[in-house]
Amino acid sequence: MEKHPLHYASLELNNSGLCIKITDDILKAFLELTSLDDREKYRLRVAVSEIVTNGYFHGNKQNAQKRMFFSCNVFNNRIEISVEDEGDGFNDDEVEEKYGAAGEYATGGRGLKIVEKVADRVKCGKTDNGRFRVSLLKYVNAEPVEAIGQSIESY
Amino acid sequence: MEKHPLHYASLELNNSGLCIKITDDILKAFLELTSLDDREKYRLRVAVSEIVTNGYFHGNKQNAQKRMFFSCNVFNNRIEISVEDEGDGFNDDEVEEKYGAAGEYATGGRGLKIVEKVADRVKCGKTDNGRFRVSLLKYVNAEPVEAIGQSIESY
Amino acid sequence: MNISKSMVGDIAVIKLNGRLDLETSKTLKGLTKELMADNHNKMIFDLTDVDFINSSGLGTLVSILRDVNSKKGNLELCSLAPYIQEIFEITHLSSIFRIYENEEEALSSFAVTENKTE
Amino acid sequence: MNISKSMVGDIAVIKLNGRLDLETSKTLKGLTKELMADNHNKMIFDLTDVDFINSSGLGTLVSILRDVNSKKGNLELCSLAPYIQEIFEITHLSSIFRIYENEEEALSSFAVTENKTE
Ligand SMILES: Nc1ncnc2c1ncn2[C@@H]1O[C@H](COP(=O)(O)OP(=O)(O)O)[C@@H](O)[C@H]1O
Ligand SMILES: Nc1ncnc2c1ncn2[C@@H]1O[C@H](COP(=O)(O)OP(=O)(O)O)[C@@H](O)[C@H]1O
Repeated sequence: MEKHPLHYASLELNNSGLCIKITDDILKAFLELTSLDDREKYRLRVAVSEIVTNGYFHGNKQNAQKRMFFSCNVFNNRIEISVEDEGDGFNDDEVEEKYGAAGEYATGGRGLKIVEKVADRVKCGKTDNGRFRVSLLKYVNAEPVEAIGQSIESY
Repeated sequence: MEKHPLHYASLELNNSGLCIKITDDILKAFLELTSLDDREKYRLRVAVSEIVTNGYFHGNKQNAQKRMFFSCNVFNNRIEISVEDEGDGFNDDEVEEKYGAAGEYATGGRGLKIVEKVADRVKCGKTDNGRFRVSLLKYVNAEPVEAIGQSIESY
Repeated sequence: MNISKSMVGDIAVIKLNGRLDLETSKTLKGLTKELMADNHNKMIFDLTDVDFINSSGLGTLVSILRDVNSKKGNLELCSLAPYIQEIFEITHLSSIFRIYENEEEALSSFAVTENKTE
Repeated sequence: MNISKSMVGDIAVIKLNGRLDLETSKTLKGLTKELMADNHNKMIFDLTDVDFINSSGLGTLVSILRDVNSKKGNLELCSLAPYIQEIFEITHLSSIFRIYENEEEALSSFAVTENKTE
């Protein structure tokens, strides 16, 4: 896979509820540069908004002193998006514990499910400078499966 | 003036007519983070679109192989925007020669006039890596005049 | 999120407009709390002009549905764009909400309910 | 840029929608060329739904105005939002265009012109 994106955006924002709309506006603008159809564009926007909402709410705990980092890379055959917050991250067990039993009438716990459904690959983890990063990869044109996950792996 | 922006966006795009809309979408989103009123927001968007249009058209000469660089920094009291293209730039004499005599029915030559009218400060010049950069500064709250032009001077 | 409300008999028809995300759905929750405080427990949410919804917005809708159900009221949704509808399906919420094509159908569902209880 | 055209007598009323910038104004220029090739030289541009215009869009409007003038036709503008109007003023173009409050006024300007020439 080629290494240099055709189009690249990098943002740093004060943590606030506005981050959700602003990153969505920017993603929406960038998606116009891709050949994804309208339905796929919309699904991806929702998935990314889930990750940003989580960063703002769970990661940065709505603290206005914290920062939010967002990047979007458009390649010929894929889009890579990453969201970083200044929180501690989470593990799957916590999440299972929180929502495992709540069922369909739970008022939360749907964000990550949407992300998993929409993304071709998701990766979470701490960055070198102690932030929590969620990266999402979405293919724009069908690609051989063995190629998946090479570039997003290496941060 | 404080050095670190509250909100920061940096973009790199393939040179195309779409750059005009995309950078405008992003600026529009970022302006929601400021206290500028709607009229000032709109004027600033027009001014920036002039600079981007010029970069795409005159600087990069509509060449799709060239790149366009855009950054937007929102500080407490000001916004700094820069646009870089991979062309040779221009000087004021050229421009005067081109449009000096055409009058009101000229079909071009209004972009820089809008920029000058709207911006509190504009600066053009070559960057270290040989790109042509136009930087624009706009104050959000009135500021003592002697403070103008310190930060944007130093790239 | 812009919200406009009109009453059709004792049914509050609430037109939503714009984004339904974490920030914006607070307004909607506030409005329905007021309605229920005034004993208005029958509602239709018209989503024609909702152009973005994510799980925070859905969570708010579920929370309102629970409030309404606990008061033996009704909450009906109508006029979802196909891509909005799909988000309901991905999250298995199309099974707990009643979703109508348009406002008329949503309104007539109340008539049927009332006939039944007669 | 979406463009819709309707004819009122021999006057083409052209409703513009969206952005009028370097990219999008090409479509408009194309349409007016076609009109003039068919000898339709009277036009009203309704800018109600134009939410963004910059000097490239203005340049296109001036270029169309010149074409129309050279054919002894008319180009009238109407329904500019205040912030769009301001861009015309900054660039001193409000003096070379005739700008009307709304379509009706723009249309009746033709009636007046025709009365005068009778
Ligand atoms: N960036 C994050 N930082 C910390 N915890 C997170 C983050 N993202 C997700 N989580 C955890 O995962 C849980 C599930 O997230 P999600 O499926 O989006 O549902 P919800 O946000 O409604 O709880 C959250 O409740 C939270 O505990
Ligand atoms: N980024 C740029 N690179 C090269 N030349 C430029 C650039 N920006 C402006 N110019 C020059 O300045 C002139 C005036 O620009 P402007 O006022 O925007 O009017 P217009 O673009 O309609 O010609 C242009 O015609 C061009 O010669």
